[in-house]
Amino acid sequence: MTIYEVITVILLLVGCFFFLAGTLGVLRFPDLFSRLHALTKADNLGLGFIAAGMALHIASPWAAVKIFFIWFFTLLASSTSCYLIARFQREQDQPGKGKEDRE
Amino acid sequence: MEAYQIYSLTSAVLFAIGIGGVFASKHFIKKIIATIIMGGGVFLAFVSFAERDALNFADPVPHALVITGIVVAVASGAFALALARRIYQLTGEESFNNEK
Amino acid sequence: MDVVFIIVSIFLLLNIALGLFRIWRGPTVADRLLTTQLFGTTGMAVLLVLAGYLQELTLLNVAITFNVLAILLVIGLFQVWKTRKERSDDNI
Amino acid sequence: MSILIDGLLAILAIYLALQSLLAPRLSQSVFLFFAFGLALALAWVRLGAVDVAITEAAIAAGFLGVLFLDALRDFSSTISEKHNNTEAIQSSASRKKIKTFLLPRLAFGVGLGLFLLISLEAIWQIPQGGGLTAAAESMLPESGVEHPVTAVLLNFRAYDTWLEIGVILLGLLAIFVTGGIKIYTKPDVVAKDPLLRQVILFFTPVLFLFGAFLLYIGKSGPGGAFQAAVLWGAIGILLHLGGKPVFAMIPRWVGQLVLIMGLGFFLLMGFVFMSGGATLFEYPKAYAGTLILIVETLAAISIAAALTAIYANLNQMKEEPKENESAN
Repeated sequence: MTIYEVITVILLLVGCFFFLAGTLGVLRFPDLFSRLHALTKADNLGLGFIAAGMALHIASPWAAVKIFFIWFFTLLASSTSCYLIARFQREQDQPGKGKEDRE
Repeated sequence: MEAYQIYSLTSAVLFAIGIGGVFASKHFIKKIIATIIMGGGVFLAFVSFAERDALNFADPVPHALVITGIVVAVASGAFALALARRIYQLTGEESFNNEK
Repeated sequence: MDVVFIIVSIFLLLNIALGLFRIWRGPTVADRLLTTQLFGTTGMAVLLVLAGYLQELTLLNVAITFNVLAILLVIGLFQVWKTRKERSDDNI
Repeated sequence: MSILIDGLLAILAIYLALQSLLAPRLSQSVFLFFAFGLALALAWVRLGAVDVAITEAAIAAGFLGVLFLDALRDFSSTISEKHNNTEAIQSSASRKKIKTFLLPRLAFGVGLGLFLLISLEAIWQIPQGGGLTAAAESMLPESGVEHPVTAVLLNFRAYDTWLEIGVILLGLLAIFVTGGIKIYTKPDVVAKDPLLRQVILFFTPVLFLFGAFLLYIGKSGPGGAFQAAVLWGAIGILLHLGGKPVFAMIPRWVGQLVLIMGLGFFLLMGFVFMSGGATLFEYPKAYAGTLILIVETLAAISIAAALTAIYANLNQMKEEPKENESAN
């Protein structure tokens, strides 16, 4: 096992940890905004770590550029949708209280 | 058990789910989704047999057919959506109400 | 090395499966949307890991396609909400 | 060991399909359907069909997704299925009615189970035919491209691809007929939001470049005309949503020309070479690669235009009855 492989495995495990944290946050956090927080931050960080690990493993510059762009686009899309979801929820909550538990 | 066997069994289950959904669900959109799931089952069967018949590479003919099939599914799905929305606009119905 | 990749991808798929609870439970529409976001990010990670495992660089193109088109969904979503709000029908 | 991934993926796909049909609310079932598309794309990656995976990604994440989301604007939110059922049960006061309500349901379940068993059996017993891999492999050098799927799509079975473009156009025409041909008005909902405008500005060139990349890479690897077309179609949709409806801005005949360009050039080329003694869609070997690239580009532009037009037309649908009402 070379040093690169060790680093790859460590990066992957860290990424997995953040994904687990994100999922647990989505499942356990009490309200929408904290869930959004858990999801869009922890998961994207986890994806970043996994992307770094895979870029190291694949070890081709062209692939590394592509992987970086994958991460970057995911960041863009998920931050935009996070903003939209949060704003939507806030606008919904403003007019009256107690709408959160509507089923 | 090979990977393609798992997927070919899955394809049969998906097709059955789709066909059940077409008959059992009432809302138009769900019916459309059910047809697309049915199509997905068929495509999965094709691709899994392509994997079975692979030599140096997987059999390209089913792959090409599946790509064509997906396009056709998109066109028909879009048309079905247009019809459903038009019916909703004109009558306010969201499903076929034959019982009444 | 391969075992690590397999374990990681299984772990990520299990993450997706766990996230399904939230789609089911809700309680608000926004929660469900957010969970689809989770699927997207996790699916991307699975694709990356599989690309390394199978040594198939073309999988990166699949991931980029997903990514680039995700923005379309986001904007489509925005339009849905706007129209719903105009009709004062805030429950998607 | 890697069989575990496949098993998990299969269970996930089945579960998502089932849930997207059983979910009580429309939005739920649409979002679960997106997730189902993702699971299918992963399954195709596992089966080694990267072309199909890219197509599925483009369709599930992009075009069909946005069409379904757009349809969500129309229908009322709470799906009435559950509602209807309880109503039906309540209204049928007598037991007899409930019985007649249950019996077809039972028969349906049994029938579906039988059908599932039969199809499982049939799938399990499909004989090993060997497929066409060897044939495709032996003909590959003559096709002008290096990627077998592209060779099949655009050379060996070119008429399929030709008709595929035709089917998309047919779908567009059918949608025109359904909703009436409209002049594309300016939707300014998205354009007002500054963030979304920036996002659109950023993603338009990215989509174009990546589409062109996929188109070009189709010669030697997974990718090709249809995948590129969906990405370019996404540009049209984004512009439409951002307040710049493409079809309203160009002259009508240009739009129509763009729509039929792929189909027309494909057929024209087929006839030209047919007059030289070849069969339909048989290219001269020396130029096959270049010709395929040209055909693919034109086809991609046509399909992209058709997809944009489909979306734009469906997106306008909501507005029409209001005008009718005010006119009445």
